[in-house]
Amino acid sequence: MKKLMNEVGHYVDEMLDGIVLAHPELRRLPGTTVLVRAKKADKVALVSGGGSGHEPAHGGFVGPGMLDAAVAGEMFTSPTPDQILEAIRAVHGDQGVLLIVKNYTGDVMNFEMAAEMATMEGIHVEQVVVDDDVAVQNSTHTIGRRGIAGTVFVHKIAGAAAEAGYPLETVAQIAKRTIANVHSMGVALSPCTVPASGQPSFQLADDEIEIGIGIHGEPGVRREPIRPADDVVDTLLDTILENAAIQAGDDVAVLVNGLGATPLSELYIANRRIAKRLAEQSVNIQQTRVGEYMTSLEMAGFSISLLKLDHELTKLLNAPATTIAWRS
Amino acid sequence: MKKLMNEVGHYVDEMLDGIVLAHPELRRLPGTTVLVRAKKADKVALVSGGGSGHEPAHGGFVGPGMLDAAVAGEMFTSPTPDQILEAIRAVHGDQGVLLIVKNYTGDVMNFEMAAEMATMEGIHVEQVVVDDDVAVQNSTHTIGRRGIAGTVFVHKIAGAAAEAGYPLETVAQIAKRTIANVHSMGVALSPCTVPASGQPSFQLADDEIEIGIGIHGEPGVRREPIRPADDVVDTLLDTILENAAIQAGDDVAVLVNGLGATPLSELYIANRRIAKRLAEQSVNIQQTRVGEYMTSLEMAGFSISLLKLDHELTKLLNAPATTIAWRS
Amino acid sequence: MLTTSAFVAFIQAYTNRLDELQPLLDQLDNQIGDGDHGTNMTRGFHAANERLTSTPTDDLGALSQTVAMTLLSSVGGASGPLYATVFLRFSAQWKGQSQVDAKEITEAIVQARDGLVVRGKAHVGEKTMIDVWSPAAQTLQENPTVSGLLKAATVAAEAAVGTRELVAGKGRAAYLGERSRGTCDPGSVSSAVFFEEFANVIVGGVEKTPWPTLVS
Amino acid sequence: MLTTSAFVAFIQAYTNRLDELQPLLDQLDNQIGDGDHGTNMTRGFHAANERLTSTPTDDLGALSQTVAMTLLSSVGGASGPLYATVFLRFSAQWKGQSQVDAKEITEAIVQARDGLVVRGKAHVGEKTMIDVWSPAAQTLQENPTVSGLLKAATVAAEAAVGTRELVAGKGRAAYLGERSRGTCDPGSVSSAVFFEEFANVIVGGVEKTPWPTLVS
Ligand SMILES: Nc1ncnc2c1ncn2[C@@H]1O[C@H](COP(=O)(O)OP(=O)(O)O)[C@@H](O)[C@H]1O
Ligand SMILES: Nc1ncnc2c1ncn2[C@@H]1O[C@H](COP(=O)(O)OP(=O)(O)O)[C@@H](O)[C@H]1O
Ligand SMILES: [Mg+2]
Ligand SMILES: [Mg+2]
Ligand SMILES: [Mg+2]
Ligand SMILES: [Mg+2]
Repeated sequence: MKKLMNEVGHYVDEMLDGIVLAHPELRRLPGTTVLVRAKKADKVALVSGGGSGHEPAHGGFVGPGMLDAAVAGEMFTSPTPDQILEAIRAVHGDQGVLLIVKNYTGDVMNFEMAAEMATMEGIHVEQVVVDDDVAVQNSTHTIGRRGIAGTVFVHKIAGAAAEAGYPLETVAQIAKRTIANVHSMGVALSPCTVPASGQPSFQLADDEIEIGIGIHGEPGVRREPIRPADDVVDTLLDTILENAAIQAGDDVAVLVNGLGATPLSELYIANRRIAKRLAEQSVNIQQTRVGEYMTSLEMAGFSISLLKLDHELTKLLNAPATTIAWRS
Repeated sequence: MKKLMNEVGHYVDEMLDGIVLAHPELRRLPGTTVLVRAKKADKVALVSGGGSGHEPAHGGFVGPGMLDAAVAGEMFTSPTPDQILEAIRAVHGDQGVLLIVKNYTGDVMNFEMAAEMATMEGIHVEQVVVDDDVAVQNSTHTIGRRGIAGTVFVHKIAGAAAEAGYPLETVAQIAKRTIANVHSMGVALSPCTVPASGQPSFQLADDEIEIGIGIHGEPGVRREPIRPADDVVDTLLDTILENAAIQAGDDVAVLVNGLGATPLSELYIANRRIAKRLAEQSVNIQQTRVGEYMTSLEMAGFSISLLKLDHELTKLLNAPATTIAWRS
Repeated sequence: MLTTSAFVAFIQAYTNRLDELQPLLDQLDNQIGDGDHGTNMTRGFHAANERLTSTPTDDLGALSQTVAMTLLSSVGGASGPLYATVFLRFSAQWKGQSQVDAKEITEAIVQARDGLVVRGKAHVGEKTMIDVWSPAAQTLQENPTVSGLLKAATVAAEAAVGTRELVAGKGRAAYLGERSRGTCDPGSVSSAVFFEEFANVIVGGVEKTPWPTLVS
Repeated sequence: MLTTSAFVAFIQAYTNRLDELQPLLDQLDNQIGDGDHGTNMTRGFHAANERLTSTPTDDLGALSQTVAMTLLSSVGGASGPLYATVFLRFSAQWKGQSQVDAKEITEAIVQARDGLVVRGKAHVGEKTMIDVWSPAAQTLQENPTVSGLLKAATVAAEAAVGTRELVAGKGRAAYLGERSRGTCDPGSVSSAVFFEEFANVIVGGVEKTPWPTLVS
């Protein structure tokens, strides 16, 4: 896989520079991999992050109505505690900091250590862990589920709650309710290649797809033959609906997330089926997002996320946000 | 190349359905491949379009501040005159219609025929042809240059002019000034595959890139060895700057357009170099857009567009727009 | 000499031939264009063929008009308006007639050629279908007979093969400059096949050019 | 018995060994994780190694602390906090000492194991580095001597190979469920190498496990 890059060791650094050069509303904390809003806000601060390679996540969600800081790790590697701590220090005001973490051992441990350090400095820090991926059954694994694209809904809704002036505990509670209500699952048509390794993350035959993949090029839960888009959507949607307590009459938000190389046209073909299926079940779609929100480099494939809405979540989801990758 | 699709013959149809299902602010004219704003506006109407496979172009640019209608053709194939005529009929009011066409024989002829038909129906139609691609030297070919990603700037600026209430002639003039001021060039790292053919549009070795490609999987003007991102950017930028009359002190807008499969991170690495180069030449970047605006299915690669700004163009570029793929 | 049933048979035969040649036409277009000329042509002529079967008439002009409008609304791309123009010119020429002779065929072909030039603004030598239509029309003009039709088909095929050596000056291949040399122009090949099938329906016994072995 | 210079030599030797094994560790992680364990470890230990050379001290606690903080700020992922925890525990145990004996080494290793369990919350049998640290620490505890160190290295290597048959219950591989069986856990392999190089620096003459032939 050819890469448009210079020194592989400078990849993340140059990407971050490229982001702030394009978007002066973001600032990079000097000497760090942390992006913050150029204009600090007086409210509960939201910090998220993770490995690089998921762009526009997470820097693309920093801005009014969403995050205050995004910490970038190496490619697909959790950021280190010192970087997370820098982010916390930079954005915290009097009202505390919420860390939004995806449920991977590495992310959880590194954010946890940063939170411990920040607490020792007298900063009030809360942490929520997103585990929206229903591909992996919860019951058989004490580790819980992965956090994938549904995380973006958490950024949006917790962001709106913070912007509304809610205190840290309330923002954290709302974030947790969002996490409880969001369920996702993904499929890959082709793998991705981490720049440093140059090797595809896995091999797929021309007639195979990998069901239930994460967002780091990890293999999925099973491999199946390729089939029409509607069938693929049904496989994901069925599993999501089995896991989410979504009933006829419920309101939901839909995120059809491209993993990197899948054309938008294919995502819309998938969305057509999703909308039809939900309509058949009398589920009301309040909002649909189709595009690249949480990618896996140039992996071909997509994920579906369904967020079950209540009155408050709907209001917060629709609240204004002005970031690179999410506007409303 | 695996495709997430159902019947290949339904690809465009299902994609268009998927778009309007996700975005109720758009409407599909029944029985056509035309997307229009759900709420018709009282002003000069803007119609654009082209082959499918360039998503989010062109439907993604329909909405307040930009287009009134987008006509989709078959994959990479100009839409037919009857469809374009339907679009014109649906959006025209008293103030006439501007067609924004990219300079390909097929697009030009089909839009021209539609314009002739509309004129016969008494609708006042003007047409502008975008030819921003500097890869092909103008002098040696009477055909002129291709229209590529820079077209999006034309949609934005002409859209703002129409929204401002300017008459058709003025909107057309401003569109032409934008076209004269925008220069683009692209490069492919890997080809794309049209769903119907299933064959890659060309073959590239692991160490080759194709310089000066269009947006339909056509081969470029030359093939060269792969090299660092900065060098690739320089190749494109040098050619653009040779062709554009951009001087120290000038204001420009930059569009770094992903062709489909290239990760956003790579586009930002490219943007870093672009910003550095322009800063060295004392060119002022007023606005930078990085992302997928005019794609070529799942082609890996990108294009750079530079738009030289004057006072009026800057004002129109910054004017509000609320479309799927461009907000400001 | 060209009756309405011959016309319908021609469209059918041309459609069949396009089906056969679609991969080749796509491949030629892939090398110097966007790879869809075969797909575009089969889509259009299948639609035209279907429409003809469902709307019988004894007016060659009306039949041509139906083909033109169907191509116009189903092909798109460059070839749509161009081939539509051909049949629009046929339609104007043959309006109200249920059969036409070699003279009237010649006049229609010449008109079609002129229409193509107006629409596409290409000159001979720019590696477009004009490179086939122009010598073919000229041949017929010089000899507006049945044997002229046969000759025109031969000239058309030779001209199509000859586009291989040209550098494109119009159409999508023009963007390739020198790199467009070495591949036959797909629209020229589909045009040569047009003349071949046209002559065959009217005269019969035309030997079919083995395009795949000739141009790939 | 473990002097500061031996400690520095250990970090150097371990770093060299990681360089050698990076492709293997990445490959193992590719099969059941995200393919970066070798990359993560070499990045971290190169940084630690460099830092050590530039900050000489005769305090084993300070040296361990330096390694811990460097790993913490350069590795990321799961292995960063885990290996950092190991050296943080060493640091607490060896504070102010310029050399430590087998007993003190044993105590530090046991502490490190406990620290890993606190940080990672994994149990033995869940296909993580705990499956190596736990039996190795136990072996040393039962025989806190130089020969115990050698034995621990052997036990560690066997345990790492043994993770092949396990189904992961923690870490990224756990998402694979049954599909995680059949591949050795990369963190267990890097841990076994840790014990091997550690014993070799202190005792010398340890035979290096031929990992690439053993596990791939
Ligand atoms: N300006 C023109 N005049 C005449 N023929 C043209 C012109 N431009 C293109 N063509 C013909 O059209 C053919 C390409 O048709 P097609 O591939 O169907 O359309 P597109 O180029 O839009 O994909 C070319 O091979 C050429 O013969
Ligand atoms: N909860 C845990 N407890 C102990 N070790 C763990 C745990 N989770 C993961 N590991 C170890 O970490 C290794 C993976 O490290 P690495 O690949 O560097 O991090 P990441 O999984 O974040 O990419 C695994 O092979 C395993 O040995
Ligand atoms: Mg990792
Ligand atoms: Mg085409
Ligand atoms: Mg073509
Ligand atoms: Mg890993």
